[in-house]
Formats: sequence, C-alpha cells, structure tokens
Amino acid sequence: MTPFLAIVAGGLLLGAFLCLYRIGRGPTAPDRTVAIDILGTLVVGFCCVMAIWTGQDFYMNIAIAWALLSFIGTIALAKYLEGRQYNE
Amino acid sequence: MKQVLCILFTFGLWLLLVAPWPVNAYWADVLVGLVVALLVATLLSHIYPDNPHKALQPRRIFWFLVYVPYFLFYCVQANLDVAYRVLHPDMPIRPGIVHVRTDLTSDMAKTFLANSITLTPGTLTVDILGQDLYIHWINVEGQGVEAHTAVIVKRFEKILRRVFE
Amino acid sequence: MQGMSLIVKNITRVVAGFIILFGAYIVLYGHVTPGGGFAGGVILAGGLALVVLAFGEEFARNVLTHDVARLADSMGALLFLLVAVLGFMGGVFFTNFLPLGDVGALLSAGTIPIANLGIGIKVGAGLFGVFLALAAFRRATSGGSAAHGRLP
Amino acid sequence: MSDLAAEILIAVGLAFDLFGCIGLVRLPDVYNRVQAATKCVTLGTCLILAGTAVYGITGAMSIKAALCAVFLLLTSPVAAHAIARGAYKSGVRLWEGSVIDRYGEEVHPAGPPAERIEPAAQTEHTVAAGREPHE
Repeated sequence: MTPFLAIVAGGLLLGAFLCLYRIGRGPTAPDRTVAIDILGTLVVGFCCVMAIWTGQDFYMNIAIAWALLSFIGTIALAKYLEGRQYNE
Repeated sequence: MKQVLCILFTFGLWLLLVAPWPVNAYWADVLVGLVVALLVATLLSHIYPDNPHKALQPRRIFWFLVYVPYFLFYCVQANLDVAYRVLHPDMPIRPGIVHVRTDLTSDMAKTFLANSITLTPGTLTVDILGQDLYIHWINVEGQGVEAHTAVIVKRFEKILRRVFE
Repeated sequence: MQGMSLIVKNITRVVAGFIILFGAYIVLYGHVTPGGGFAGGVILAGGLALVVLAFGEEFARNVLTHDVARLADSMGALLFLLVAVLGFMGGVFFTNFLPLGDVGALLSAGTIPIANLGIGIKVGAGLFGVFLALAAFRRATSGGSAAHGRLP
Repeated sequence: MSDLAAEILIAVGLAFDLFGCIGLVRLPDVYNRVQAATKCVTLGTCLILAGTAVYGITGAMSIKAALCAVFLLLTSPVAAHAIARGAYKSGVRLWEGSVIDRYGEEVHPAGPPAERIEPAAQTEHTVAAGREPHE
C-alpha cells in the first residue's frame, strides 16, 4: 500500500503549497486566515495517511488535537478581524 | 436533571476516547472518566445546551437519521458544483450577498440551518440577525427575498423543524 | 469583551465540553500514549480560551477569573513539587515510591501520572492566565473604561 | 476488500482537497475563496477520515477517525462564517463583478465601521496601521 500512500501524501503536500502561496500573496488579512484554516485541515488528512502507513492509532489523537487547535486559532483570528481587538 | 444528562453525555464521550474497551479498559479508566466528566460538566454547567433531553427522544433521532443522508447528498452536489466552477477556464461565477428569512425559532435549529447552508451548493452564511440570514451566493439567481428563500432555506427547514423544535 | 455571533456561541456550547475532555484525556494518559502534561495543558487552555472568545466577559466574570487561574497555577506547581519531595523521603529527588503496575494500563508507571497531572494543571492555568492578561492589557493600553489592567 | 474501499475513499477525498486548494488560488475575492475552500476541503478530509475508519475497522483508529470527522463537520462551517463576518466588518469589499449586496445595504448602510481598505492597495504599512485601536 505504500506507493498509493506516497501519492496521497504528495497530493496533500501540493495542496499545502497552494495554501502557502495564498498566505504569502495575500492581499488582505482574511485571505491569509482562510489559507491558515485550510492548511490545518490538510494536516488532519496527513495525520490519517501517517496512521495508515505506520499502523499506529495514536496518530488519530494528533489529528483530533490538530483539528481542535486549528479551530480555536481560526476563531481567535476571526474575532481579531471582526473587532480589530480582543476586548471591544 | 440537566446536570445528570450533561455528565452522562460527557462520560459517553470519554468511553469513546478510551476505546477499545475489552482490551485496556479497567475499572480505573471508568472511575477516572466519571470524575473528569463531573468536573467538566460542573465547570461548563451554564455553557452546555439548554435542553439535552431532546437528544434522547426517538422521534427527533429518527428525523435526524433522515436528515443526515439528505444533507450529505447536497454536500456532495455542492462539491461537484464548486469543482466545476473552479476547473472551468472562464469561472462562471456571479457572486453577491442576498437576504433570506427563516421561520425557525430555536437557537440550535438556526445554528444548524446556517451550518447546512454553508456546506451546500454555492452558499455561505455571512451573518444571522434574528430571523434574517445574509447569504453570500456564488451564482445569484432570481430576484427578491421570497425567491431566494425558496431556493436556499426551504429544502432544510422542514426536516430541521422536526429535529430541533 | 463581547461575545461573537449566535452560530459561534451555539457551536461552542456543543464543542467546548469535548475539547476540555480531550485535554484531560491527553494529560491523564500521558504515560501510555504520546502527549503528556504540557500538550494536554495547552489543549485545556485552548478550550477555555475558546469559551472566553465566544461568550466574552460573562464567562470570564462568573466562572474563571484571574484569581482562579492564579490559584490553579500554584496548585499545579505544588502538586509537582509534592511528588518530587515525597520521592526525596526515599532517598533521591523524584524517586518512584508507588507500585509500577501493568504496562499500558492507566494505573501504572508509578508517580509519572501524578507529575503529569501537576504539569497539566500548571500549564493550562498558566496559559489561560496569559490569555486573560493579554486581553486585559490591551484594554488598559487602549484607554477603555477599565484601565487598571484586570478583567472586572 | 476493505483495503480497496479505503483506497477509493481516500483517493476521492484527495481529489476534493486539491479542488479546494485550486479554488483558494484561482477565485477572485475572500468570500468566494472561503466558499470553495471550506466546502471542498471539509468533505475531502472527511472522506479521508472515513477511509481511515474503514481501513482500521477493528481498532481504536476508526472510533477516533469518526470523532474527528464529526468534529470537522461541526466546526468547519463555523470557522468559515466567522471569517466571512470578520472580513466584512474589517472592511474588505466584494469583488467588482458582484451583482448584489443586501448585507451592505440593510445592515451597514454607511459602510463598514472600520476604515475601508482597498484589497489591491493594501501594503504592510496599512496592515500595521489597521492594528491600532480605532476610536
């Protein structure tokens, strides 16, 4: 199953590079926020690939933790965009 | 009553986390899970949803199970739609923010309606103010609030009312 | 600090319990699975920060204030030190004095789970306190009504 | 057999992920990008998680994959909504080709409360200036 998983990992890496292009290019702060959110979701997919590859189920713990922290970070950035400060 | 149900739901989540049960779940795991569930439910007691007993009524569970495949169908359709628009060389988009109204009254129903709208073809909830939803639509069709409501909201409202109200 | 929109609030109601439960799971199973006190503490602090972000002041004022965060911070440090000093009674700092148990079970590895618990409480409360302090500090510098550097 | 089903699910999920990322690069403004990226990447990652669940059907892996998929389906649209609302309130305009803006007409008739920032003209300096608290 390794060649298939290598192709999947390469595809996810390509998607991550597209996200990085959007983060670098901008042009506004919300664009970068979206790209960061999508990058976090892609990393969850990458954790799945690692879990199948190695057969260890603790990678799914990492996937859940990454999804949680990505969501919290996106909400914090969105609140910053909305009010331009945390304590309005 | 509400407290007990919240603790039970949290404890169920804990049991899912420490799976698989026959292999490595001893009495210590269960006991620690009960203590942790008690602490979490006490800490977040006025954050938890108001009517957790609604999740146990068979009628609502049945309609929720009807709702899931219905929603997944529209979700897959949305993805094919987006893929078509993205891969087409001319990008046939006609975006705009439209105004729709909903008849749902409970907060949880409105939340799930907004989430469903976000994941279905070409629409994204920008804001929700009372009964009014403002939807960013990637390909605006028709004119006026009524026409937009009929296209965007009506397909979910009927089932969501049975699930959440 | 005001809350965010209705959708964020309601989904936070559903999800916040799961986040904090998962943080506790990572802390308590730190000796069996990857993770441990620090990682679990970060998740705990993130869950509390999400609740404060979504609901604003009404949660920070009622349940978790600066003082509670400070108290929990000290308690975590004290628990960690207690484990270390109790090992010192046996001769060496951090010596194990509990039975080792089976490999892979929750009650195993001697004093490591208790030390993990101390680290988790300390890191969670500390990071959450940092979050609250930053929010209050921005209020103090932006010339708001409560300019004394604390959340009310 | 279950390996084949898992491979098909993961391949379809990867394709949707890539469509979402292409949409993130190609589409013209923030709101369209949020739409394409959120829909495609959420469903794609959920399909990858479903493939993982099918592959590890006997262990704890599938339960955790299902938990993660439910969590993503719950939170990802919320994140998209929060970003879109924040973008509108921080003054990002719709694309020039947009046909209608009822939100701007009915809720913010005088324009967004913050200073309007032209997407093309924004530089590092204006980003830094935007962080200052506006009185």
